[in-house]
This record gives sequence, structure tokens and C-alpha cells, in this order.
Amino acid sequence: MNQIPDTGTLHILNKAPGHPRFVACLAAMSNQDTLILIENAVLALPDTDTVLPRQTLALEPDLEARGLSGTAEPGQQISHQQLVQLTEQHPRIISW
Amino acid sequence: MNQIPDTGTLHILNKAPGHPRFVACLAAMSNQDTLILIENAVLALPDTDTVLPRQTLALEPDLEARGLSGTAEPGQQISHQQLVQLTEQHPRIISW
Amino acid sequence: MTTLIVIDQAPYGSWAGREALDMVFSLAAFDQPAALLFTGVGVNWLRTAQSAKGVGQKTVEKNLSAAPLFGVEKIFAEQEACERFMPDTSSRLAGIDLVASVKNLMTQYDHVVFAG
Amino acid sequence: MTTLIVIDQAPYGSWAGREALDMVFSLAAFDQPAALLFTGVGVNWLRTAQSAKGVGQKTVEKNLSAAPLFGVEKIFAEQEACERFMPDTSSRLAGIDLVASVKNLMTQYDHVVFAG
Amino acid sequence: MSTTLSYTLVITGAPWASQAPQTALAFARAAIAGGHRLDRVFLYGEGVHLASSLCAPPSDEPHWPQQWSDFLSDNQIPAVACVASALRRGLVDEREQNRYQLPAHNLRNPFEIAGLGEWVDGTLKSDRVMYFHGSA
Amino acid sequence: MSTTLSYTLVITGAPWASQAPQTALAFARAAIAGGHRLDRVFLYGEGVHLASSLCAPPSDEPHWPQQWSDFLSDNQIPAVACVASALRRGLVDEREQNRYQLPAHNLRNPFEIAGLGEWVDGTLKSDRVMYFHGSA
Repeated sequence: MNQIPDTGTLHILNKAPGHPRFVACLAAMSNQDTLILIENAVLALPDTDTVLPRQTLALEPDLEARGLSGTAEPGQQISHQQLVQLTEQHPRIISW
Repeated sequence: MNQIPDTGTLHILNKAPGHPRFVACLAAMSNQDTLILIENAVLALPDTDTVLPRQTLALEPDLEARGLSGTAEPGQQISHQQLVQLTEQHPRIISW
Repeated sequence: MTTLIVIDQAPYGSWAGREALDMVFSLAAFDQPAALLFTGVGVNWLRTAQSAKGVGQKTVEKNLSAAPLFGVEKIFAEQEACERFMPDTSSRLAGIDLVASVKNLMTQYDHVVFAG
Repeated sequence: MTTLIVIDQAPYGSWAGREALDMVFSLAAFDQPAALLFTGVGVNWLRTAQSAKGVGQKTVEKNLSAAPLFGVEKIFAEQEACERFMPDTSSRLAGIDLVASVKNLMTQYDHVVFAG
Repeated sequence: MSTTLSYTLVITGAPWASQAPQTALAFARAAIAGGHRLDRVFLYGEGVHLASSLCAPPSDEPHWPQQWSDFLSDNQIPAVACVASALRRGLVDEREQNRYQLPAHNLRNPFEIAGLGEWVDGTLKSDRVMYFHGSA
Repeated sequence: MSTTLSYTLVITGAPWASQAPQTALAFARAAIAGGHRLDRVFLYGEGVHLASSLCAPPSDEPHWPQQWSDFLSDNQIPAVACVASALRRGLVDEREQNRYQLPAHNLRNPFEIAGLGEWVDGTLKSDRVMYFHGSA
């Protein structure tokens, strides 16, 4: 897992690319924020139309289900255990 | 109600503008087709970002609920009774 | 603790927006600072002259007008979405604060919550 | 009577796509001509190497491979969406017919049906 | 315009999660008023929740399952919830309760539980099949 | 990293209509494994369907209501379905059944029915409140 700054907001996004809330989430992110793609949102990784923030992580079981383990960099994939750790480090969390 | 050609497909759309299926519906329409906006889709009428097909109708109770009776031309508003009549005239109907 | 409840779904198409209102009223009832933000197609909640009898529902306009009375601190709406769907300002309910940056507004609240 | 069942929702996020598959299998079981079309994010159903155990579900890839055996006539996919999400053709399941125009394909079927 | 047509209505959106049941009911009433016949109403996917006998919305709010029941009974229209959709989502009649040893049954009268074959039958026999989906 | 935190989980997505219950369960297990405490699980809106005692999915498919019940009981975690959401959608316990004269009750053990005050309480007392929404 990449080095995570312990400031900023954790944005947890479960909508597929093209969903209005997917677009709204990306627009609401600041530089120091972290994006976690879960469920349908992991389809943003192979999506050639989506530009993701620098600090983007994705939930491993959701990537695997959709055949996307290969599209993520190793440091981008996180387990549920690591997701819990990220919520420890970030008092501000928004679930989109 | 405008003069409806009795050929072409009746497209019944209930998704709000910005929903992926809203966009897909408009892209799948041919010239002789008719679009019926119902439920959340009636928000397409006041939407300055949406260009609607020439032959577009909208369900009156859904317009009224959302305060939109004024935004439709009189001939554009249809009752449920008129919607039923349109389904009589169109053997091909797609509900988006 | 301050909470911003966000409504980004169209009115009358589902109960999600009403259930978001219930959340903000509930916070206010327990004297917790709470505000509402309408974004995207959700701004259509703020249009005047709604009349939902024909779809078998109650008009939400009244619930919204009651929000300040029940202690909801502010009702915000995304400016860009308002200009998109309600360019005529006379079609908008009174007492709404337009926000140019949803991002900036969100950072001012401890909790930012969608209802569904 | 010919039917085209359309899947435009992402896999695993809900049961809607599986229930669309059940519809097409059901038509085929009653010897009714039926085909499948995947559009938008729905084309991600057609990716190889899916493994849904970690989300507590069964992998849908197998259901799709069985479609021709059960009498489903064709599996179509929107070309543009495939190029967007699966530019590498080796990541796509075999036996899929790419369509350049969803509009044209739809006009060739008596019924065009979404599952939800 | 005065031809009598037969319709099958398919509802896939749940009450409270969508407007589908209320739009479908208004359409059904207009179809009957227009002299048409409703062969069958088929609930699929999330739409099966319309067939619950346990919904108790506040008395000043619409009660779509009740309204639908009344309409179906008054007009003697068969209504079917897809068995696979219903069992997953917790809608069962007495027979399914016994088969799966469940603590209760909650299928509202006059809805029945049956397979997708009823839908296929509708697509073959009705002049029109209308779908009422969720809008989310 | 080794601080113990308390969590409230809010689930607004229904099983089968969304992945919310399964994602929330995986998160809950990881939180417990990480030494944290779950104060409460709160079902809201469509999420109340998770508390049905009548779901009977095919035996080779996941049974999320059952999995959640087992997890809650094993770990003695309180779980509450919002009363307003639940009554509309046909999820009732014995008390609500009697109050509204309904033919049955279908609330799964150990879920309870209570008001939004439980959610407000969670936002005040838990270190983190996590939301699990539908994705449609």
C-alpha cells in the first residue's frame, strides 16, 4: 500500500463510471484526499474515459470479482483490513 | 396532443437527465420515433443541457408533481389515457 | 459535531430524498447542528408550484418550508445545477443559499451524509 | 417473435443482470428466439478471469459461456463500450458479436427488454 | 382507436424505492377505462416487494400494495410474483413457507407466486407488454 | 495504528438490489479482527430488507440476512432497523404486527426496530460512522 497522508478526507465511492454521483465525487476531491473505489466503482480503473486522482486505491475482492486484478498497480489494491486501517487514520470519511 | 405518426417506436423513459440510460435512450431514437418522458425523466424539459427529439411528449401528473406544467407546451402534455392510446398505435414499445 | 445531508436525487421518483429530510429533521430534533445541500438533479426539489396529488404523493415543498422552523440551520443548493434546471430565479423557492463550490462547502462540515 | 434482452448495469453490484440472464434463458427454454446485448458499463460482464468468491457470489462468466448451449441465439456487445473498458481484446470473452450501432440492432427485434 | 387490446404489465421497481408501482397502476386504470383487457401483472426483481402483506405506511401516505390489491380484486386480474425473485427477497406464500420451513408467510391477496414461464406466456399472448422499471 | 475505535455502520442498500450488505459485513469482520468495537448497525431506507426472516435464496447462493444474523449474534452487536423505513416496506416485529393488525411478523433475530434517534446517537458516540449505500 502506498504511503497515505493522515490528513485529508477519505472518499469511498461505489458507483460505476457514468453515474452522476461518480462524477460529483471526483469533482469534490482535494489534493490531500484519498479515493477508495469499491463495488461497481472499481470499473473506473480500466475505463479509458476516466482520469482518476493521484491517490486512488481499490478494494481487492471487488477487483477480483470483475477480473481486474491485473489492471491495478500492486500498491493500489487494498484488503478490507487495510480499508479499516485507512478509516482509523481518517476522521473525515464520505461514502458516495 | 400533436399529430402522432402511427409508425416508429414508442420510447418510454423514466430516468433523470444524466442517468446513463437517459443518454442511451436518446442515442437509440430514430426520426420517426416518439419519446414519452415519465417520472424523473420529465426533468429533461427544463434542463438547459438536454436537447430533446422533435417528437417528445411528457406525462402530465409527473410534470405537475415537479412544478413543471408551465415548461411544457400544451400539446406536449399527455394524460395516462393518452399514453394508453399511444400504446394502441405503436406495436413497438421500449421502456428504458 | 456538524452534519451536512446531501440530496442529489430527483423528487418523487423514490423515497430516498424524503428519508434524507427525515434524517436532517431528526438531527435538529436532538439539537444537533444540521444543514441540507441539494446538488445535481436534486435541486429540482426546490422548484415552486409543485403539486404531487396526481402521482398519489404529498407535495414535498411544504416539508422543505418547514425545515427552518424545525431547526435546520441552512438549505444550500449547487449554483450550477440551479442555473441548469431553473434559470428563471422566480421558479426557485425562497430562502435557499446558492453555493458556487460544493467541494468547499463539504469541507466545512464534520459529517457529510447521503441518505441512500 | 424475437426478443433482445439488454444489460447495461455493472456485474456483481446488484442482481439485476443475473435476473436479465434468467429472462433470456427462460425464453430459450420455451423455444423463443432470444439474444443478449451488453451496453455501457454492462460490457464488463464480458471480461475474462472473473473470480467472485471474495464478494461472496458465484462468477457469472460460467453462466454466460452456457448461454449458447441453452439456446440463446447471439451475445452482442456495444463496440464503443468494449473499446472504452476493454481495449485489449484478449481480456474479452470469446463468442461475442460487437455491434457498431445499438440503434440499428434494436430495430431488428420485436421486443427490446431491460430487466430492471 | 376503438380496438380492444390485451396487455401484460411487468413491474420491476419496488414501492418506495421507485415510482414504478404507482405509474403502472395509473396506466392499468387508464387501460381498463379505455376498454382494454389486462391479461396479467407480473412482478419481477425488486418489483416483488409490491406483493407484501406487511407494509404499514403512515395513514396519510399512499399504500401502493393495498391500492394494487384492491384494483386487482375489483377487476379480477391475475397477478404473479416471480418465484425466484420473491424467495430471495423474502416474499412467500403458505406453500413456500412450508417448503422452506420459514416462520411466516407474507404474500398479499390476490398475488400468486409462479415462474418466469408466466412472463414468457405474456410476451406470446398479449398484444402489448409494458415494463415499469425503477428509475435510480 | 493500535488504537481501538468504535464504529456505527449504516446500511441503506438492500440485499440483491445492491452489494451494500455484503461489503458492510466484510468491513465489520475486518473491524472486529482489527480490534475495534461495533457500537451498532443501523438499517435505513431500502437497507431494512436485510432484516427479513423470510428470505430463502437457492442453497448454493449467499444468504446475506442469515450471514448478518449469525455475525451479530456471535459478536453481540446491536442491530436496528429504522421504524419508519421498515413499516413502509413491510418489515415488522410482533409488537408492530399487533399495533397495525398485520397478518404476520417477519423481523429476523437479533434485529430490532427503533427510531432515527439511534442513528443520531451513533453519530454522537461512535468514533466513526460508515455508510453502505446502494450503487444503482
